[in-house]
Amino acid sequence: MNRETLLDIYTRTMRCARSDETLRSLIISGKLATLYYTYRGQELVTAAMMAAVNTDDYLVTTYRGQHDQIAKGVPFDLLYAEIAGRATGTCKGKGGSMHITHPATGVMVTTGVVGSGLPIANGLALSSKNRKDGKVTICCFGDGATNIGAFHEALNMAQLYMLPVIFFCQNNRYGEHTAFADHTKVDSIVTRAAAYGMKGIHVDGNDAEAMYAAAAEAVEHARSGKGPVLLEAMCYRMMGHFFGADFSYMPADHVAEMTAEDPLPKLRQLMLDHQFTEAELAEIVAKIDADLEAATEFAFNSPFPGAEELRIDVFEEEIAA
Amino acid sequence: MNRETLLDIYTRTMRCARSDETLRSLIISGKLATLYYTYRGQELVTAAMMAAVNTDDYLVTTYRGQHDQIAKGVPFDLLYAEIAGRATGTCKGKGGSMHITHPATGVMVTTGVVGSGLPIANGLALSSKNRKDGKVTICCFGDGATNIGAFHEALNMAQLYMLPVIFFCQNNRYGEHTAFADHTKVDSIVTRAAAYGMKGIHVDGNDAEAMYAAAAEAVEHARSGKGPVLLEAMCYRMMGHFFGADFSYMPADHVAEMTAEDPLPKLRQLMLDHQFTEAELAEIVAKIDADLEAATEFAFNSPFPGAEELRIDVFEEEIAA
Amino acid sequence: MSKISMVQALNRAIDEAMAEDEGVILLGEDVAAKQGGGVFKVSAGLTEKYGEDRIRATPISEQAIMGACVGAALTGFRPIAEIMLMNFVTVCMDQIVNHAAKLRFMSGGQTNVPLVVRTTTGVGVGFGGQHSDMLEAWFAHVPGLKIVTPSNAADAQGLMRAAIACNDPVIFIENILCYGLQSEDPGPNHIVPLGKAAVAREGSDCTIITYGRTVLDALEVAGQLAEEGISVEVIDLRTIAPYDEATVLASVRKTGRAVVLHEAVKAYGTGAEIAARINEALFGQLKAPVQRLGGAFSAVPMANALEQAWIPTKDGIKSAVRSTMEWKL
Amino acid sequence: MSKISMVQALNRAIDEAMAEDEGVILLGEDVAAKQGGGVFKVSAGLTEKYGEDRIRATPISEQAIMGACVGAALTGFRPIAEIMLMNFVTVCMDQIVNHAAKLRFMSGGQTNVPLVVRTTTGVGVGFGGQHSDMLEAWFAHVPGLKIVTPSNAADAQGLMRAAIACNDPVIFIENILCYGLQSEDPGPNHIVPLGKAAVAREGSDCTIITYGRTVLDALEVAGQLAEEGISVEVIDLRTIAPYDEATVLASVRKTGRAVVLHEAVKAYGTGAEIAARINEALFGQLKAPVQRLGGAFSAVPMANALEQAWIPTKDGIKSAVRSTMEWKL
Ligand SMILES: Cc1ncc(C[n+]2csc(CCOP(=O)(O)OP(=O)(O)O)c2C)c(N)n1
Ligand SMILES: Cc1ncc(C[n+]2csc(CCOP(=O)(O)OP(=O)(O)O)c2C)c(N)n1
Ligand SMILES: [Mg+2]
Ligand SMILES: [Mg+2]
Repeated sequence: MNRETLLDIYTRTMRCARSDETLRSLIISGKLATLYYTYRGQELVTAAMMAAVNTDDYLVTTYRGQHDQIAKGVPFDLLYAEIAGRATGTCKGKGGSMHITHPATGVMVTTGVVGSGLPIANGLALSSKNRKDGKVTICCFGDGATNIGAFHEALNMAQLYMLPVIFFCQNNRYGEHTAFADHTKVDSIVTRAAAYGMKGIHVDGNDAEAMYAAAAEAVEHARSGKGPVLLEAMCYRMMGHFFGADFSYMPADHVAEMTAEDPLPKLRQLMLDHQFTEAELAEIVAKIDADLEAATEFAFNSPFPGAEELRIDVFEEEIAA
Repeated sequence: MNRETLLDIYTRTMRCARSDETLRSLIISGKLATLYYTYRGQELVTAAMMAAVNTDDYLVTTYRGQHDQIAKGVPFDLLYAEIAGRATGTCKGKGGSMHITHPATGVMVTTGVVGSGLPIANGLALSSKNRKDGKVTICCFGDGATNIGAFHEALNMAQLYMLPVIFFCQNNRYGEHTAFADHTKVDSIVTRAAAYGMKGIHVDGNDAEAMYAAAAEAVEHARSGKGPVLLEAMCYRMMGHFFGADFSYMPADHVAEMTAEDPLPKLRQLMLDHQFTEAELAEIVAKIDADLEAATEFAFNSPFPGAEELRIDVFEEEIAA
Repeated sequence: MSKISMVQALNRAIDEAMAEDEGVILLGEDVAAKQGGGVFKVSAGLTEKYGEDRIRATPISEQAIMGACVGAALTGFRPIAEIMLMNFVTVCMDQIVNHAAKLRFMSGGQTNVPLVVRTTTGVGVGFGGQHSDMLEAWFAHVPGLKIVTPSNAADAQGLMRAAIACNDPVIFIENILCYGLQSEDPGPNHIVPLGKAAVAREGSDCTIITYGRTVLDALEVAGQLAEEGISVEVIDLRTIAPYDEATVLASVRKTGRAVVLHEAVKAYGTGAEIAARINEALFGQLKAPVQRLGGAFSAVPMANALEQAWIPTKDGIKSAVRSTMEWKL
Repeated sequence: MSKISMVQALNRAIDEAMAEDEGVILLGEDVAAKQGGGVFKVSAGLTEKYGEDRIRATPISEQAIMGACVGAALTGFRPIAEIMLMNFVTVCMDQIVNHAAKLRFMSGGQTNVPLVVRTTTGVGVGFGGQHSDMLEAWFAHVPGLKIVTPSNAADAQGLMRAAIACNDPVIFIENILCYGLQSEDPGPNHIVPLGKAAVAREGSDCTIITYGRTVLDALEVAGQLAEEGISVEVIDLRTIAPYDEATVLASVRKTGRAVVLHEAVKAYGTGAEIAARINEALFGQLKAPVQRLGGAFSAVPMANALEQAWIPTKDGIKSAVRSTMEWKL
């Protein structure tokens, strides 16, 4: 991997990581009251993926997809205002963190219903195929989502139509309180690609180089018209299902084992190995932190949406009062 | 295969075949007005399967499952009365041919919604597993049904819980007007078993011996606690989606090719090879025809259900008039 | 004047829209030429004209159909999703209700879903409990959806054009029994705006408010009652949502009496909302209580004898109007 | 007297039923001990007592959950299916509506489905558009289903016992905001029959008909209005289906005024049916039009400022009662 790409991945990763810390501390301090699905442990997989696509490629993600949105490029200020329920947010505060949309960076849908993003991703990809606009669609979801019907229907249709879509399973080994081995009998999700005649790629998502190579391979495949890809990146949800939730059901020894695989220190080491200096890395983080501080300020200084917004955006026409 | 089993399969097959002819001629002659999904070409697969199970094993089937019901043992008279919308039918005329239920022969659900039988079959099998009653559940469905979400959810759950259920895909190579190759990119449905870590069996459903062996193997597996099985029997829907429907979309040469595989003449030859005489076979058919005639008479001489039936069986308590 | 059937009318409307806008695409089971142009032939001939990229036969995967249409719509396509029979919306309600209906609102207006969900249903053809339901009341309860129910071929054509042109999701409900119905041919490029009810017959004594196939029953009953000296006005809503309250209230204000009629189960059906609104608006001005007629409170039975008893009959409609006329406190 | 929370009350009812009948089983995401006994802890402690064969944590597969429960119910089990949040019924409506609700009827009474579908929802916790919907009106429109909506812990316990004992499918709707609510402990083996509304507060001027969480709002408003000299009777339906029309009509006959209140979207909500029925039964006897209060006509917004404006407020309820009192033709 060249230094430029590595730097790109590092920057995206740290934008995710620093934002996660910021939001968690805003919640802990009581400044922000919201349901927040931390992606601690999954920063790298999405940073590497988004480094492999273009800003105008489409993205569909989930309630846990704040890292996907950040890595794709959604500006912190609009994101934070949305999470804080302000009129200046991406969605005027109507959607909230579970429903971020930001077409300018390709973020078309963020869904709170498990598995529902996959069929929609097909539609975005079908649009690209019919228009021949060369875009690929990235659809993020978790391991738990692979047991729901929509997953199956979407993968079969995508392969049948040879759609330029990447089904990007971030296998963090838990679906809410249920461990991977307790929700299916297959050892890896990628096994299921064969059930559709689809290309499958399995990768250690904590290994930046492998992860980027896998992402690039998937993107090349989809973009060049060879059809969809099921890409499974192994990672770990290092905290509970949402921030603040109990996770005592996660065996302590397994948590410890997986913590040793934490992608952040590993990536940091990789940067140093590639002759980035401590000072360079600190500067990147400082810049991100400044952005986050500005975004926080922007959000909290923004107005709340007014009640008339309940009559707007239901239909194209405003509903009469 | 021993002669006794062969005779059993032949009898079940001919009960299906003769009933199909009877119903088709009743419809042609205008005596019966109903939507009828002929299973012409699929008689043998189900006869062999039902010969491998017990009367009290559970069955879940579809709108096209009249052969499954007959092979399982539903009496012609109750079946015909139901199809004719009479109060004496299995379901008092309320269900009709798409919704035959007959618990005495294990026929628990007949559904008109593609794929919906599979999750329900799991429930029957779960009941058997918890009760340790030793029953297996046979769930019949078509090739087209394997692309719907319920299929996926059901197979994953069945394997996870190690349920005694056989997912019996009668692959007749069409889902309504859509050919097998046009609804999925996999060459065989049984490929999908691996996506759940499930045992899969693929068989030529027009070969009585192979079909019976496959059925017996599946039943042994499920009944002995080794978990569910996905059994795919290749066959052919020799007519349109429902009787009377246009099927000009089915390429004539393919129809001809598949007609050469018609299980009925092949089974007849097998019987003769096993030293059954023409006279013996004729006698079996004559007996079936007599039963069918009696059933037809019973049905047409039965009363229609009265309007008060709309208030009965909605809930346990009758609804007040 | 020449005639056109509802199937032809729908086909023409889709054809016109596809010719006009490359973004109009159609997805559904068996809809392409290879499959004979749809089980009810509504899309016959379109693949030949517009190709398989725009007319896509799908696997039996209603969630995938609906999701693909939602996704394509988000990028500016105007997809038409065909759900073969209305009962099958039960396997894809999530895509319709949680996504198609809400994405404009949840995105703060950044995206929208110009999607038409075509589906058909109807009681009276012996399709039984899982193939006959009328579920429009569910959709009417969901903010963000529009609902169309044509009663005749000309309206079907005009409403379909309006539905495809609409920038929000539309549930377009056809009735199997009406496919063969002939109307006077409205000619090409006929458009009937959403949200405008039709006064299908004028009258002065009692208003029947209905939509879809039962408009025909209402008109027939109105004709018969005229002979008894009862003058019935028949309102064909054409779209359930938006609901044309102005037309309904103007009529009921005039007649002072209302009967709301639909094929769907009466309890908690759209008739409840319509009756409640009439009562709210015209409290103290009605000559009789608003009556509601709808399907019986059971699954739709298969046996013809029962099915006919399930559905509101013309005799039932007649006696509802008569008892409304004769009503005394 | 000691107190019990709604979560404890539900847990106790299920515990009692499981102890009594081996056929009572529970399926749902995260419900077993290994997962901490459910996301809301309603099934805490049950796996330890009854084992993993009877408390089954499931994959995220609502169709499979519901289907497994339907199938087991057909053989005499009394399954409880937990659907984590009500919006997720949209992925398994087919199993509930086409199967659970209809199998008794379609089989001519040969089989039945003694199933309880537990689910929860509620507006006011910032869960946004896809996690807050109240969809009881959909189910009320489906013949064959019963619908329970407890407003307090004691009722939750008693209604859950009745629901599990019922030989037909029951949709049991909990409200997230009520889980912590404390009631006086009704003690063990408390049963509240389905189909019986409670007069939660007696009054003589105006009846508020409601169910679930909004019963609390209605009671609070009734207390405040009493100080203004307005005597409000509050009916807690407890079960939406069967609907206890006798209790409602007796009250409205007495007060002559009615306000129907629910958290669900007002348009085409259950309030429409209730209002329509009151109008049908008491036409000419009401002192004012029946008023309806419900959620706004939009998806539930996430921003707290908007969410609070979406839901019927206590002030809104108060002014509805007042305007009903002051109503003049
Ligand atoms: C259809 C549906 N069922 C249940 C839920 C509740 N739920 C929210 S997240 C979640 C776990 C999802 O696990 P996974 O797909 O692995 O994603 P992760 O949360 O690990 O990112 C569940 C069960 C839901 N949102 N949608
Ligand atoms: C959910 C759903 N979608 C669509 C239909 C309409 N439909 C009825 S049968 C059928 C084809 C089913 O094909 P297959 O599963 O191969 O069974 P076969 O008819 O060949 O026995 C379709 C699409 C349905 N009944 N249910
Ligand atoms: Mg996960
Ligand atoms: Mg088939």
